[in-house]
Amino acid sequence: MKYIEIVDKIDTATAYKNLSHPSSGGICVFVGAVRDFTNNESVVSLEFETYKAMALKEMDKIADEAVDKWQLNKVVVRHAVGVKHVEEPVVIVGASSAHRDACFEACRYLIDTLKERVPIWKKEVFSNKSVWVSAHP
Amino acid sequence: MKYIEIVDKIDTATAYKNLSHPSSGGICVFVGAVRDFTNNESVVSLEFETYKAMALKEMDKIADEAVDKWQLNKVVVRHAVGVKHVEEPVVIVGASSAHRDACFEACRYLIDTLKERVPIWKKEVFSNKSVWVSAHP
Amino acid sequence: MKVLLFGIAKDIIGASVFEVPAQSKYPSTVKELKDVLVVLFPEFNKLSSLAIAVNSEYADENIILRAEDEIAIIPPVSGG
Amino acid sequence: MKVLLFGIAKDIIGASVFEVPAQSKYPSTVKELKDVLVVLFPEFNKLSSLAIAVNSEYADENIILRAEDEIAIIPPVSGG
Repeated sequence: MKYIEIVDKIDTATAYKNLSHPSSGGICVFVGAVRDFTNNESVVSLEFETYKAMALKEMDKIADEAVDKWQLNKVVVRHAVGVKHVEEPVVIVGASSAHRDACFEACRYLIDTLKERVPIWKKEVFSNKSVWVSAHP
Repeated sequence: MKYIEIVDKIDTATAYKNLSHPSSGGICVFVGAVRDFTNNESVVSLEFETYKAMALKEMDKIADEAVDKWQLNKVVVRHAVGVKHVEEPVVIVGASSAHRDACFEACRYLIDTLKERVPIWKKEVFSNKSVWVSAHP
Repeated sequence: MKVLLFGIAKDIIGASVFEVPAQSKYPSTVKELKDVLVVLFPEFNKLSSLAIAVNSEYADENIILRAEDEIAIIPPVSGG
Repeated sequence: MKVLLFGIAKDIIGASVFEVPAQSKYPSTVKELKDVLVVLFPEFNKLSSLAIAVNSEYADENIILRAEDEIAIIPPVSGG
């Protein structure tokens, strides 16, 4: 079972419910959240935008890749869009498998690959400027 | 901040609240749960008992080791005792850090080391027998 | 030909959709579209990467563009 | 001398506390306590490991046991 979503707000409490499964002895969840400082500059907010149809398609492919490779029972890939402030969750990924090796590796794969491929763009807003993250070398 | 506990029931929803921190961009959580089958035998329940004073001390040491090594902002090590049925969570560990490498590695360290050192004992109950896990070579 | 814009591509072009000027030759491949973009908006040359999506999939440079395709510029992604 | 028992150690001895028999010489170190245990209950020899905790810390074999210590048998752990 796959849970692939772009949402306005991440509800961290539902992820465990999504991932619980009678054959899963291990569930690994990663949450990415807004940090207060980037390179010693105080962050006001992050703004996320997405090409939704394509983002969902890429997230779904990544989830399928992880399910195949690590024999997952369940998987969650959920990303927020809009304006997010310090300490708010922006992404949650999770994997549920018989043993813990598989869910740890799969969870790491989900977030690493999401960051490489999924068309979501993050603007860091500081008090005196804003920057599209990773846009320039 | 450390959350070190032996509890009757794991509440998976509170772990994220425990781990959320303004300087944490990454939070990694592992949940261990009761699987329906062990070596193709249907599991009725798991029974956990502990030497509580010592278990809390060892869990606290493991948490300190992880905080020092990976510069964690927050850490959770929480284990349940008593009778647990299929799909119920039995342990939750989590780490909260600036970047994701640290929280993934720390989370893995927490569960691996807990399994090696913390005085908690698990009895697997099948329909026709029960076994103390790992007791014999 | 309409091209969807996101993130810094929207800022560079100053709109959320880019219409290839009617008087110019329409780009027939992803490669030709990229060439048009960097000529009209040299800022695209400064990005870490520049990808094109055709019908919401990453598209190689040799992919042929057709009138009914949904085309988008994908500047460097930064989700998570 | 009282020794706390957990897990399979409780099953092997058939109680949750083991009282070293008053007539026997009291073990003065962790090593001597282990020797007493495996002589009285050879089942302990079959375990994957056998540790002793003194005052709720793992104790090396050369640790001296004192009357006021809290002593426990730690059979192979299996949390998680």
